[in-house]
Amino acid sequence: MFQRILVANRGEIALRIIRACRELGIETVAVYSEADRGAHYLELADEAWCIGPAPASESYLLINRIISAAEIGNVQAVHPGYGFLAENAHFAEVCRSCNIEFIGPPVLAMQQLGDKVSARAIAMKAGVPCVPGSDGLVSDVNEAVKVADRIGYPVLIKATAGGGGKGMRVAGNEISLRAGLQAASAEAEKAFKNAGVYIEKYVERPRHVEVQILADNHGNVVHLFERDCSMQRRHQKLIEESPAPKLPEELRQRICECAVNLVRESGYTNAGTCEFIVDKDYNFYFIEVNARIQVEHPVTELVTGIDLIKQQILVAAGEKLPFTQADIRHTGCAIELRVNAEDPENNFRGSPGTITKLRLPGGPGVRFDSHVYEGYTISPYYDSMIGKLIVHKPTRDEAIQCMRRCLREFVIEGIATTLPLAKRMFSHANFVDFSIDTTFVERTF
Amino acid sequence: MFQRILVANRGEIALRIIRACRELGIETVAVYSEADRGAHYLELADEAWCIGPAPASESYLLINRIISAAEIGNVQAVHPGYGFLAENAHFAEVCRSCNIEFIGPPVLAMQQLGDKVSARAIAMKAGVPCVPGSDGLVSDVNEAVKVADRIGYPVLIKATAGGGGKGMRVAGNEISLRAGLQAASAEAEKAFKNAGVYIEKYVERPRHVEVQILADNHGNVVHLFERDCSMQRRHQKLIEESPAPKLPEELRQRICECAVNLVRESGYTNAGTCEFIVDKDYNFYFIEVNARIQVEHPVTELVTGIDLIKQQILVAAGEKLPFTQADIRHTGCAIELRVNAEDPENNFRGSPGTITKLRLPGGPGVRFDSHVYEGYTISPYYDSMIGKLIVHKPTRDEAIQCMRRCLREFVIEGIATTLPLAKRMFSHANFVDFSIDTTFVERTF
Amino acid sequence: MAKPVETEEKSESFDLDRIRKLLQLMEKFDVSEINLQNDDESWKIRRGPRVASAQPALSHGFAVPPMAAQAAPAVSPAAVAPVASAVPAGVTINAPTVGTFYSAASPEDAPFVAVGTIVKADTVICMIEAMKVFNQILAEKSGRIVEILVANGDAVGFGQPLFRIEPG
Amino acid sequence: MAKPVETEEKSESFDLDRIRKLLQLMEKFDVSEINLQNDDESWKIRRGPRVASAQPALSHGFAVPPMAAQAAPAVSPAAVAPVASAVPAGVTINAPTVGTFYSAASPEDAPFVAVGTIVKADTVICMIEAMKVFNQILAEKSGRIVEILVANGDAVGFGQPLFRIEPG
Repeated sequence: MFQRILVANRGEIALRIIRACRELGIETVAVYSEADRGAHYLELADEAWCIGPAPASESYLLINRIISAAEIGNVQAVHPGYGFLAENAHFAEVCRSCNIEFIGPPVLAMQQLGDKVSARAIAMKAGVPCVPGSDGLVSDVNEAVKVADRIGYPVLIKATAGGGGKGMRVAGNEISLRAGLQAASAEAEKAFKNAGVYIEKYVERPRHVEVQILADNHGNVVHLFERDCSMQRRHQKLIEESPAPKLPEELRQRICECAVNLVRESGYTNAGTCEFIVDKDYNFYFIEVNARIQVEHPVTELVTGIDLIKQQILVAAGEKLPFTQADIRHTGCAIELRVNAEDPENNFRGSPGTITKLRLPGGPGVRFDSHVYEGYTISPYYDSMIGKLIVHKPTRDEAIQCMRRCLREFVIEGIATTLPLAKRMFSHANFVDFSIDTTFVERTF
Repeated sequence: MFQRILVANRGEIALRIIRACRELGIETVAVYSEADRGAHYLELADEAWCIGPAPASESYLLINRIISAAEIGNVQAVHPGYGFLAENAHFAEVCRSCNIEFIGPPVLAMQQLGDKVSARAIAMKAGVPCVPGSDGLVSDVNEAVKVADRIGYPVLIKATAGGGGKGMRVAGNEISLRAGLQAASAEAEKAFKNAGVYIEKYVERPRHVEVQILADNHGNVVHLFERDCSMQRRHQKLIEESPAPKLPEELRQRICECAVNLVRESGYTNAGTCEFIVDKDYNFYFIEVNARIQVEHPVTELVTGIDLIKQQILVAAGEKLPFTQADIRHTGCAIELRVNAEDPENNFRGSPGTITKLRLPGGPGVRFDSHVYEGYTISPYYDSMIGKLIVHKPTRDEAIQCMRRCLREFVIEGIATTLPLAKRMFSHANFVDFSIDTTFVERTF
Repeated sequence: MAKPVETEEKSESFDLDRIRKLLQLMEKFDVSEINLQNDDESWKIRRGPRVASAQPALSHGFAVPPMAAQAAPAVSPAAVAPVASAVPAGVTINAPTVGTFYSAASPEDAPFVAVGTIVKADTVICMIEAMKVFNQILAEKSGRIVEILVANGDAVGFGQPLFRIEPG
Repeated sequence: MAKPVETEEKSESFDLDRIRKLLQLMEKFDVSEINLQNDDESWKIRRGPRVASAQPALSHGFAVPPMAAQAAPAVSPAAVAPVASAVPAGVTINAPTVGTFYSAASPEDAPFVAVGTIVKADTVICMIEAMKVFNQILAEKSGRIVEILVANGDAVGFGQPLFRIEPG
């Protein structure tokens, strides 16, 4: 087992990892930029090193700075959290070449699943349904038109290296396909330095359902059930929950099994998430693998009672999973709300600043994962998430009542937050009876 | 179902009840003394009424003030919480005579179980083991000496109306029995206006094990397993946990069954706790019933997933328990730590004052039930409890590691607290391997 | 076991009439800050100089931001708490108990006192009903009534100012 | 799955020698406050006038209470952060990267600079090793070295003051 781990991240996920390590008896080395100096969570690490100025490109994204801190901190492993370098296969490679374990999947699996076209190929090989589309990248416009004619419009143009909606276009006919293809390719080249694009059938108003996976280095792969993340805005998830409401049990099981098969096929280990879309007729299609821990992991922790961060560390240290698929039970309903320092009244503009008053919700079944406190200053340099409010109750109705109760208690002053939007979402009839899809939030609020 | 409930209490338990009501869709009316004016939890009630000045005897203990508030607040029921009027049968009677339901047991059961001698008689009738002792009150010294000769020294002199250690004496021989009897009786007369005392065999270094009970008005009685509360100081519990460590499974079941039988025999309904002591040879004896919700109820909520406050309200409204004994499962280990505004360096003197800095622990499996926040002022008028830190983990070792991690994160500045003592307790080898009894804390710290 | 979730989709915008009335009430009772909120709506109104958010440590209890309330009556009586900055100027006679305020012995009778009435310590100035008992409330001080701060039939909390008097 | 719980019952009392060293460090680097704690022990030291506990809102990051650390070296370098109140008086040359500080090119060589050395912007003043690479660090400004703030072989964080100079 590791004696000392470097946490290559900041904010709530850094705190989450430090907490898990402390409970496992592992020492932690934190790194921080000048903007995060003085944050309380850094005091909870055993050691903390400043690695650069505020912009992430000069601190949290600088591989050599993090490796230097790992060396002077004398750690055996690095936990990357999510975002920043978490899905950077090169970083994983450098860590391991320095004899520092990267707490995440093998480099090859990261590379293959990080590329959407090769991920799709692996999924098809594993017998996992994929959205009908081109067989790999499309090399020119004419090929794209041929594919679109075969699968039917509307089609989605996607960047193979894409993420967060970048390099993505919907085309309803041949004209917009021809125009969109070039635009998407140029955008992808700019954003990811990879112009490769491919084409898929555009699934209208789908739900987003994802499956949490854990795999060890001894060939054991289990799923920890699904999460529905259909409440999103501009591809940013706002609310995540488990179980996915209104998902027929047989379908749920098939999706979970597909995720296990896909992970097995790819040689992936550690924690990961397989994302699917489900259309109105209950067809489901593989979309992509998130080769890291996710923001919404607490949802799964609450319904299964399994600490995913601890499992990541134990798996990376070479341990076997301490449970089989049959041991994993799903209990009750958990819902997570991301609370962001954004102003819903001003087009969700980020609202950095100092929290002048903070009253947190609490009580039975309530967890708030956050690094903030009264007097904390939200920096303008990083993402706007302040924390995650997660509730766990026997039923979805009770979880919603609890969330609404929490939102009534929750006071954040000094900065604008998405709490007012959250109140509207949790009171909306369509959310309550789950008549929603991934376009619901943008259409409604 | 009730539409509106008055919360006849303050602080964390008032907040706890307000939260439960809100989730059930029930409106709340809070009452407060002038010392509690402005506390955040009062804003979470639908209405709040000042009922008097700071001393509890002029506000929270004044039955007519609370009934007046209930009348102008137009409530159908009163939740008494714990302490104050919670075990006052007269208060329950007045509420019901005003057509306001008292959320608690029937008056007769409160009276019979509130008196230790009659409670003992009920226990014996239900076949529940009691500590050998006098058959009811002892009328004079000679009778006491006879009883002591029969059961053997040392003996315990106890007030029938007693609680919190008042009116209690240990006598190791006839001389100290004769002296102690008069002193205990006088103390009981002064404290409880009831001089009645009785005699029991003094059980040396016992453990304290209690069983949580729920009973509805339809004849259903279930137990929600046990809690060990042996970590106490001057009869004040400091740490409570479930399951009770090192308690043989067969014994655990028998104690739980005894609690159910006793409650059935007494005609008790709503939530209650049967307290037992367990000696070194695993003999167990009934001590008393706490006819109310207890401070440590979250321990049971976490291991069973059942919300006890909600169940209290539902039972009082006449609903049937929604589960049978077989439905109730015990999962993992939960440990509660009471955090008090007391100075362990100064003989646990209360330390009221303003909390100038507060950093709360959090993360998976951590619950902190409290009404305080940075800037909150602890009043000198009421008990010193600031809040309850409760952790829930798969095993006791993990729960202890989690608690130690939490204690490292926990910062309270501006007042002295029992957190330093808590750190020592959770690091002590005897607590960790549970080689303790109810005298351990006083002997050790 | 759980109450079914109800949707709350009030579509009315802010009722300016109600806000104006509230502002008048605030002015009348010299309330400096009010927070009202329910699941959908939140009103926060502050009058006069800004109050620092940190609460000074007093020996007894709090320096109070006046209480919020959402139920009818729209403003809980607690909002006019007898605390230094929120108290109406001058001397007040405060409720010695919680209950319902009556200005007269019966609906047929004239009020015990009116603005301008000269009272002595033993003058009955109102009744407060609590638990079906009508308690005669004495002035406890002498002077001239200059303002009546509650209306007949209002619920009043302990310590709530009922009358403003000019001592004399 | 869980690490067995270990008991921690250190019986040593406070090591006054370590406290004295820490105080010297604090004085040297003008550190105003330090909090150190582990499961058993907690040190809190404050120098000079008391600092208000509320953090002022700065546009970039924090006004810092210096970092705590528990591992050896007893005081994490983060405790001597280059923040207004904690900076040594005068001009400093700060670490442009995180790594290990070396005052000389090899153990056999003389240090690049000593107290009194006059440096120019392109003078090599030390090396910082990061990822097995030894980076020559230039003075970036001219003046006279008046103090060397770290020792050969020390780990240094980004922005940590290495030398104090008298500009010229």
